[in-house]
Amino acid sequence: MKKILNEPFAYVDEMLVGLCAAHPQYFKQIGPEGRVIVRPDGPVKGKVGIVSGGGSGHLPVFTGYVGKGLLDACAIGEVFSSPSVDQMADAIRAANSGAGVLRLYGNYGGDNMNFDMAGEMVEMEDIQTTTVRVADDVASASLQEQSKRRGVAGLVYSYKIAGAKADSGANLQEVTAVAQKAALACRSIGVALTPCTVPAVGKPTFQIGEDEMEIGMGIHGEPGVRRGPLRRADAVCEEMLSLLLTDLPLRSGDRISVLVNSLGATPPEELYIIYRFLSQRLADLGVHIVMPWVGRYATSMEMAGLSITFCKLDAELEALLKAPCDSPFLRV
Amino acid sequence: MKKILNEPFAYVDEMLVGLCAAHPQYFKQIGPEGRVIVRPDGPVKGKVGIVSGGGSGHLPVFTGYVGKGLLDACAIGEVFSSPSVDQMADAIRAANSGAGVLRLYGNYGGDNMNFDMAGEMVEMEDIQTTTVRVADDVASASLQEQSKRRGVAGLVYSYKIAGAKADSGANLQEVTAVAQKAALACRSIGVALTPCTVPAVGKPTFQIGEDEMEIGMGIHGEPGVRRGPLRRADAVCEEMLSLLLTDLPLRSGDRISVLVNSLGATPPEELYIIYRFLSQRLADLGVHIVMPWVGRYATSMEMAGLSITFCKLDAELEALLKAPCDSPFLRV
Amino acid sequence: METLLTTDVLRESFSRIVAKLEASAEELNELDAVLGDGDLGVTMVRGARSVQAELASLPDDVGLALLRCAQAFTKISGSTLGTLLATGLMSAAKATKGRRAVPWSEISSLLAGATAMMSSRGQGQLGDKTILDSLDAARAATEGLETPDALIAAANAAVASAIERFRDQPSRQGRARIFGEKSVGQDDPGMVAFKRILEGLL
Amino acid sequence: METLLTTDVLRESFSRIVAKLEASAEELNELDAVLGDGDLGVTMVRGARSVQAELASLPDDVGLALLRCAQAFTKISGSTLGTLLATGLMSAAKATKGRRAVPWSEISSLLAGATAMMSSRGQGQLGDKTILDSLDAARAATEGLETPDALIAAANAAVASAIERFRDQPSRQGRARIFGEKSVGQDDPGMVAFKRILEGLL
Ligand SMILES: Nc1ncnc2c1ncn2[C@@H]1O[C@H](COP(=O)(O)OP(=O)(O)O)[C@@H](O)[C@H]1O
Ligand SMILES: Nc1ncnc2c1ncn2[C@@H]1O[C@H](COP(=O)(O)OP(=O)(O)O)[C@@H](O)[C@H]1O
Ligand SMILES: [Mg+2]
Ligand SMILES: [Mg+2]
Ligand SMILES: [Mg+2]
Ligand SMILES: [Mg+2]
Repeated sequence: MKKILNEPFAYVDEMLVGLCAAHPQYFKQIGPEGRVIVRPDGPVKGKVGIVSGGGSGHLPVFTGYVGKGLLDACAIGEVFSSPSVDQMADAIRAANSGAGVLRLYGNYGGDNMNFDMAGEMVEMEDIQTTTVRVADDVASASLQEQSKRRGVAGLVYSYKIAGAKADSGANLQEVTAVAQKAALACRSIGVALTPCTVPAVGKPTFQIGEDEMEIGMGIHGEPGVRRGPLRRADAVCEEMLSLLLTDLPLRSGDRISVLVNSLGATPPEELYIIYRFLSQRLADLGVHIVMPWVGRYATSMEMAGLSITFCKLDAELEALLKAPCDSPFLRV
Repeated sequence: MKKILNEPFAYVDEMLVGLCAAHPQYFKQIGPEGRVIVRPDGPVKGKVGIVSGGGSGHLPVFTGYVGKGLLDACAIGEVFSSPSVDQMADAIRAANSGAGVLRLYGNYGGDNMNFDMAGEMVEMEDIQTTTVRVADDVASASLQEQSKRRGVAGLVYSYKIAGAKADSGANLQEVTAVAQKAALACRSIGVALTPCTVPAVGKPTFQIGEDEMEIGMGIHGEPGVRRGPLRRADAVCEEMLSLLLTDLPLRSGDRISVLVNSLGATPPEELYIIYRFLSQRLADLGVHIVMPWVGRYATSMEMAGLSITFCKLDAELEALLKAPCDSPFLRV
Repeated sequence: METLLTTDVLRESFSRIVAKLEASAEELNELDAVLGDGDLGVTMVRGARSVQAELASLPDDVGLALLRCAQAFTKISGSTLGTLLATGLMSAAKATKGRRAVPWSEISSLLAGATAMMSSRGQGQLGDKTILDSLDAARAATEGLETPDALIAAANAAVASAIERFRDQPSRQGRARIFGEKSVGQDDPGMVAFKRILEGLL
Repeated sequence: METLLTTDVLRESFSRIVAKLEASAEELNELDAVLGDGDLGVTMVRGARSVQAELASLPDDVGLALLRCAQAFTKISGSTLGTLLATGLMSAAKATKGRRAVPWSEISSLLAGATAMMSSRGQGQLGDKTILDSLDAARAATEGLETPDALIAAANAAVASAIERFRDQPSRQGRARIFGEKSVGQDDPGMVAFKRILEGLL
């Protein structure tokens, strides 16, 4: 895959400079390496802070979701690598206005360890913190081992819902509880068609045949549940749908939000072809779709493929999902 | 390139069904073939209507820009093919609330002919119409033959500015004049890294070497101005910048908006790397950037590459650019 | 054939043209695949079928009948030649509106009017190696002729030699233009399409 | 070596470790390229240099000195072993805080504490074929020993044989885990990294 870049090792730093230059009213770089992105108007007095973080290469995840009604700060690592403990601690400090900080991020070994450690560091400074790890990828472990699942696009629902709760003036325990509830309400499944290339590595993250797809592959190329010939859109969608429904049975009358997410190169035209089938199937089941999202929400640079996320709603989650938020990548 | 679709010939129809299902509050399909997309709340009483149209495969162009403060209706053809005269005429009729309709579209032979003919058809029904063709691609003809240039991402500025003018209660002549002014204020240049595949054709639109780029290539793969080895981001940007500045000289104190647009597969990370350099260079020239856009605004499905558009502003254009608009793909 | 051009004649002529175009679809697609996007056969067949669906209900006014045929072409989507043919039919419709019979001697001037309007619609010139050059050859050859048989025979021969004459020139219009010198030696698909239409009338 | 573990001893020991890790960077990168993402040498060198920058200004309190070393590791970004080593150092820091001299006989229990905290941090178990298995081998071999020379020699030998013992087992943790049976026959990069650290002290 071809890329437009300068030094591969400057990829993340140059990207962040451009991001903040393009949206100065939304994003500000802080910290010794500029690897912490914060709201320029933060920390918001009296509000519970929400921080996230992880490797680069997934825009809008993670930094793109810093904004009103979403995240307060974000630590961002090299492509597909965890930020450092110090960067995470700086993000927590920047998000703290005294009401405590929720660490809300995807379930990956490196991020878990570093965020835990960052939490221990700031505890010594009397900053109260909590953790919610999003683990929504049904392909990555069984329902019995739900907490071992990878975190993928479901993250966006947790950001949105926890962000709205924090904006409402809720305290740290309340924000944490609803973030956890949102995280547990989400299920995702992906299908990958092509790999992507980490700039500093220079070769594709995996190999796949010209006519093959892999159902359940992770956003860093982690092995999925089935590799086989690329099938018709409706058949691919049906297979993904059945994996989701096995994990999260839906009944007539249920209300869910749906995210049809491109992994990068897959254009919106194809996402809408998938959404057409998906929305018809859910309507047949009597399931009501609330505020669907179709687009690029959690990506792997130029990887082709898509993911589908269900977020099962109750009245509280639905109200928070519909509350206003504002970032260049997500506005409600 | 791999695609997620069912029948290649159903690509556009299925895509439109999905688009309208996902955003029913924004988009409604009308017409015998469902190839006209309108605002569900249109036509807006007393407001000048604005219609556009063209081939599919460029989302958000064209249909994605139907919305408040933007387009009222849009006729949409097969991938990379003009809609029919009748579809365009239906779009004009749907946009007309009695105040007349501006046909605002990109300069391509087929679209020109069909929109002209559609205009003649609706004239017999006493609908007053005008035409503005956006011709912003500096690579496609010399400045002396400006009206022969292809219309590319500059279209988005004309939509935004004309849409705001129409929302302000201006009459057809005023909306047409400002749309024309916006069209002439825009210059674009693209660089393509990979081709895309029209579903019904099934093979790439062109061939290009593994390490090559083509500066100035059109969004349907029309030949550009220079093909050569892929260079560093800053060098690519400098070459594009110099083509733009030759055509549209900028002075210290000038105010412009800038659109750094992915042709599809190129991820936002790379766009921000380009924006970083571009914004620094413009700052060096003393040029002030107003409301930059960085993202996917006018695409060619999964083509890799990007385009840069400058829109030179005066007080009127700047105010209209900043006025509110609302579609799932563009909100101000 | 009748001594005057009436809606009945149009009806019968279009039926034969439709049949001929159906038979030529593959050939026209292939020609267009070399110099364009390979859809010309599809365009012609879809346009012809759209006209055919109107034939039974065509009005007796020749002009209004031609208008309906033009509108049938505007319904099908988007290839250049479909729109140009609709334009040409519209021109003939305007010239014959209000009449139930048109003398054959007017055919040449109807072709001239259609060619002019198509040229203005598509910004194409004579000599660009497009369907316009077929039409103009037919116009020149049919000037002064007064019977349908003579007209068709003359037009056919003239278009055949126009195709030969243009074969070794480059295309200067439409998608074929970007092929530049590579279009030399290739017949223009639009010129050939008009030849097949005439052959349908033979 | 001195008879007690002091900040001066730490300073001198870390300097030698840094030199050894610089020399081993290529080897560790290559080992990690086989079973992971090939950055382990880079991680160790960057971590070591970050510690080195602190050496001159380390406080005399051994615990606080170790804390500063741990913090130096948390500054460098993001590979697993960097964070785990910071965790281990932090554990030792807590156990020695407030003391300017620590008897060598405590080393074994400091290793035990570090291993436990690293295991809880990374959710890794003994037997997973990770650096934890190197640490545990060193802990077992150093129990009851009271001089630095004896400690280092015993640890070195124990870790060497642990590496041999685990070579033919599959990796069960970290990036290497997804290679499953393919990791059999390959030495775990983290286990080897700890061996190089000990060699620096020889
Ligand atoms: N501007 C033009 N003026 C006149 N004829 C044209 C023009 N452009 C194309 N043609 C004719 O149309 C033919 C191609 O028709 P068609 O396949 O419908 O075009 P496309 O698929 O490129 O829209 C050409 O062979 C040529 O004869
Ligand atoms: N969960 C874990 N617990 C203990 N040690 C681990 C764990 N994961 C990895 N390791 C050790 O870390 C080494 C790899 O370190 P490093 O290259 O920094 O990891 P990565 O690049 O995958 O983040 C492995 O060889 C192993 O010894
Ligand atoms: Mg064609
Ligand atoms: Mg065509
Ligand atoms: Mg590694
Ligand atoms: Mg690593």
